[in-house]
Amino acid sequence: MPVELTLIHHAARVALLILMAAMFLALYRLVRGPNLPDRVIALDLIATLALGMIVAYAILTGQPVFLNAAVILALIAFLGTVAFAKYIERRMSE
Amino acid sequence: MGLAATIFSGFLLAILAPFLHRLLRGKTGWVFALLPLAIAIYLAGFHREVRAGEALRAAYEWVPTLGIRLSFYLDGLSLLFALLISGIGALVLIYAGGYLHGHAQLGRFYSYILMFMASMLGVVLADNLLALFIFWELTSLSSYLLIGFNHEKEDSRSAALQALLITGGGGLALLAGIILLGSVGGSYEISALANADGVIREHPLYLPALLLFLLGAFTKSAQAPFHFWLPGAMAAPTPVSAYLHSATMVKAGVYLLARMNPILGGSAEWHYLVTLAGAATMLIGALLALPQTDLKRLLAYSTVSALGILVLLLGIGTAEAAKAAMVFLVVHSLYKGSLFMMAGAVDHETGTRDVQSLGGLVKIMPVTALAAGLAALSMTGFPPLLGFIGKELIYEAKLQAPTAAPLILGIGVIANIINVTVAAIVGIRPFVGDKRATPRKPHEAPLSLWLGPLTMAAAGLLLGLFPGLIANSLVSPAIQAIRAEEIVLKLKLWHGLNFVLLLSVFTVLAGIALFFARNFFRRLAGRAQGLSFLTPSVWYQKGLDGLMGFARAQTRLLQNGYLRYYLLTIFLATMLLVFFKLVLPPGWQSLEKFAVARYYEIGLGVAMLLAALVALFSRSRLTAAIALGVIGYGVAVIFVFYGAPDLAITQILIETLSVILFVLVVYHLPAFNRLSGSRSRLRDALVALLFGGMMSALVLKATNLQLHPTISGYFAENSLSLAHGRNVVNVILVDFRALDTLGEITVLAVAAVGVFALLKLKLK
Amino acid sequence: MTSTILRIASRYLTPVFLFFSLLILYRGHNAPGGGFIGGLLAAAALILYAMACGVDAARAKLRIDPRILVAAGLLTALLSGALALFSGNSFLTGRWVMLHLPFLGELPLGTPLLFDLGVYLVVIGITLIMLFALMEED
Amino acid sequence: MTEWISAALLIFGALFMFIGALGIVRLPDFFTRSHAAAKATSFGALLMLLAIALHFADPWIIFESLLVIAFIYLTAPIASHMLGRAAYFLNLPMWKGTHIDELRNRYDPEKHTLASGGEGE
Repeated sequence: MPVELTLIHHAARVALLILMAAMFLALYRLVRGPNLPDRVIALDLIATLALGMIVAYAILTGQPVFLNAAVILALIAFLGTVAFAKYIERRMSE
Repeated sequence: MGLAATIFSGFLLAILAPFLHRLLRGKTGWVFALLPLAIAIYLAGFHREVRAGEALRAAYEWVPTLGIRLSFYLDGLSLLFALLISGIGALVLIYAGGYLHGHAQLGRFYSYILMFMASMLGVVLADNLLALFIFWELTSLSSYLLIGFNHEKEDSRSAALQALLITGGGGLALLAGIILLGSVGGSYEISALANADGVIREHPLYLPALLLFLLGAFTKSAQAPFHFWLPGAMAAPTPVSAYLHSATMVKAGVYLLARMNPILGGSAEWHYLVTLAGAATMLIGALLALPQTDLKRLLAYSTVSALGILVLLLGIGTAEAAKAAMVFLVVHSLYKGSLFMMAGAVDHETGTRDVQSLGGLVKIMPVTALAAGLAALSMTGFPPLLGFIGKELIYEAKLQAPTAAPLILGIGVIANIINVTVAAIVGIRPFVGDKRATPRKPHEAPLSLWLGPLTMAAAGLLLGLFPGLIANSLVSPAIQAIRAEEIVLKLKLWHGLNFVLLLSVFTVLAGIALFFARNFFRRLAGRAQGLSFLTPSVWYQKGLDGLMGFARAQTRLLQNGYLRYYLLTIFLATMLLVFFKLVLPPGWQSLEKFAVARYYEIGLGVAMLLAALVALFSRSRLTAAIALGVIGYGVAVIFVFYGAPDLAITQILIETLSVILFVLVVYHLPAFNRLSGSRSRLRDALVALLFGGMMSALVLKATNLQLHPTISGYFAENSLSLAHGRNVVNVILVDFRALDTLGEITVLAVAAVGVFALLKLKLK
Repeated sequence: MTSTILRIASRYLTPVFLFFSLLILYRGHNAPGGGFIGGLLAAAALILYAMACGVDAARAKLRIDPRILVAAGLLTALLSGALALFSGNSFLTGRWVMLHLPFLGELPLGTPLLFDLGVYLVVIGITLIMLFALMEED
Repeated sequence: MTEWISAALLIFGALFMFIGALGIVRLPDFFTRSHAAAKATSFGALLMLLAIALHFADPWIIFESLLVIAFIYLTAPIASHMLGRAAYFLNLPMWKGTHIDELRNRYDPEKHTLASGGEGE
């Protein structure tokens, strides 16, 4: 953690706080979600929130290396959703 | 160098045998026989040095730290055995070519027989006890393969298993004995141990080491009560019986006793144990042989009896006994080998081995009859055959046995009388008298089938007439190796008129008389079947069935097909061990390291906890999969929070792929319904909680316990300089600890093959 | 009945994924990445393609059977270790060579990279073995 | 000066993501939620990535964050399209207020085909 906390670092901490709150909202949908697609949406959202957290943390610690993780997350996260969609579709065609 | 070459050339040819056989077709036997012949001639060339006493040595380091060296040592004893092995080996290879002519797997047979010959040579030439042990086990293995050669037949398989279990078990005892002896004597080299014998015999560990060695030798040489595997081994093709189970392999135990005589021998325990075992086996072998009607079983039991005689002589331990043992060794190998081959030839021609339905073959198979006759006469100890000299020496040795001479002599005479009868039944009866109907119309055996028996029988005659030939070039150096003292040996046919000669004549006459009364004994044996529960083979069978029963019960208990019980056992066992370790002394340092938990870590932690609860209580498996996905991404972010981008990326990828995997698997699983009752779910919950608690405690303890200095410092500094890489994680993976990664990817590959097999398993 | 959008998208996305995975594989020595991660990414790319255009199309596009990939990967890893033997030091020591390309400047190539390539192929192979086997249950 | 902008971008990015999350909680049916989740959070991510690009101002970092933005805007639509399709096939209950349903009679449940011409070869 860098010693002098300038404005951007405070902004990053606030951003992390907001993302935490958003995480709990998504979890609410995960628990309540009446049917499967709702929960898949929650998963997709949490993935993007995770990306946000990584970016905020990268700024907070001044370590751009975490961006690589963000790149992969952006690339890969949608595969889960597509897999669920394919599953529902195959289930339907039976 | 040459010694090692003799052994490994055998192994090499064994590997090439199946391919060469396809090229050489009919003449394989003859061509392969050239190798053992060459070995015999090569080794025979050393008889002058061996006679002069300096042994030929060669040694190669193998596992220096454990003291295992491939060291070889040629002296009188090993020369005698090596010549027997290679000489008879050559004849057996030719014989096998004829006997198994046109057999589909003849190539495989040759490779097993050659493998056996090479390992047997290894046993007799090895100087390092551990090297000897390795070759010893190889002989048991090749005997297993050979006995079970026609593996379609159930009795061949069970006989092979029986032989392997007993000789293998003995081998284990031998290994233990070797290690004990090695620790006592300070080295595994036989030559080194030989001059440390004084200290060994007084050492408290001497008795256990001796017992273990004897166990190894007795199981291999079919001494009572381990004798029953030898008649069983007759299920093997006849060339095997002729080679392994009469002339060479079963003599490995005798060789071991002879070789260890200067080291372990000479003490009272050795004398009583070995003499007792030898005498008992001699008697039992003979008595069991009498009622037999199958040619090969008759010979098998008489081999047991002959081995008993050899062990008895080594037990007596006098110079006279050693001389008798060595001469009888040669005598027995010659006549028993040729009788076995004759039995094979007769079986090959007439289609039966039952003595009662064979007769009058002399006119049809004159050459085989000649060989059989000579061998049988040598077996009965009839002059001028070498067998006569052998018998004379045996009787003299027994006469002068230090303890219980009359008893030993008495048993010896009975055994020899039965020996004579068996010789008559096997060697003479099938060829004389009126011709009997046999399944196949017999005609003279082909050259390859009568060459072996005739050569060996002729050798018996030749050596009988001119014993000097082998007296001081082979027999006396062998005796020197056993007695470790100078001996001048005079072998001559005629020992003059004395009590021993009278005894021999009496034995032969009684044997012939018993021959005519053999049916009476067969009926007697028939009635004695009731006592069969006493015989060791029944005990062996009971033991085996008991073992199998226990194995089935234990498997049913632990491998009952329910995955959750497997997991349960694994978890409980791990917990038990780890809890035990956690409680132990190093104790718990302070936990201050975890005071500063930043708020977003706590937030993430709570969120993941919630997701875990969702996974736990969700009705549908897919919801659980999604919840696990959330936890996975949470872990990835935690990795980022703790500054590990590599780990985070790996976690993200693995998480997504496992979610996809989950979805695909769930697609194939039947609809989700509660299978387990509440009670078992409660049990599972309890186990899960305990296991989770244990893991957390383990991690906590591991992080603040410093058993060894950390190595990460070393990797960090040298990552760039040594391995040209700044990403320490990857550098460790592919350079510093590449071997571990190599292991890991191999494990992954094997796992994937397993998964593929399971998935492709179409449940029919 | 696969969705057209997914099929078109995967036709463009898969090459991007594969290129990216090779990039990660190569730069793994100095920056986050490496054989394992590259392999997983490449496998994900092919799974995307399989989901979009069917498993058989994906197998055709891959042209090599995943099991051969695993074997090839293991062999490459072993070979990279053996190279060190030829030059006299022990198994698996890193041997480096500096490649001077005309305009790209130096390109350091080392046996650890070859080892990483082995890991890369093995990881792709095993992931695809499992997932393709699951996907083609028709 | 640029520090202010990147801080603001960061905060707004987080806020948009928050709105996205709020959307999927409060909106009545699946289809409205999916549009909220996809669009709001992607835009939030875009803002945050611009913030990091601005903050580090290093060419490689900028390139990388633009790359991430591109990937997000490439993959998010596909994901929600596929999910929307699947949800429609499940004929999830729609909010009573919806009155435009262009797919109403084009989807044939028995043969599981979509006659909207979107089938391709």
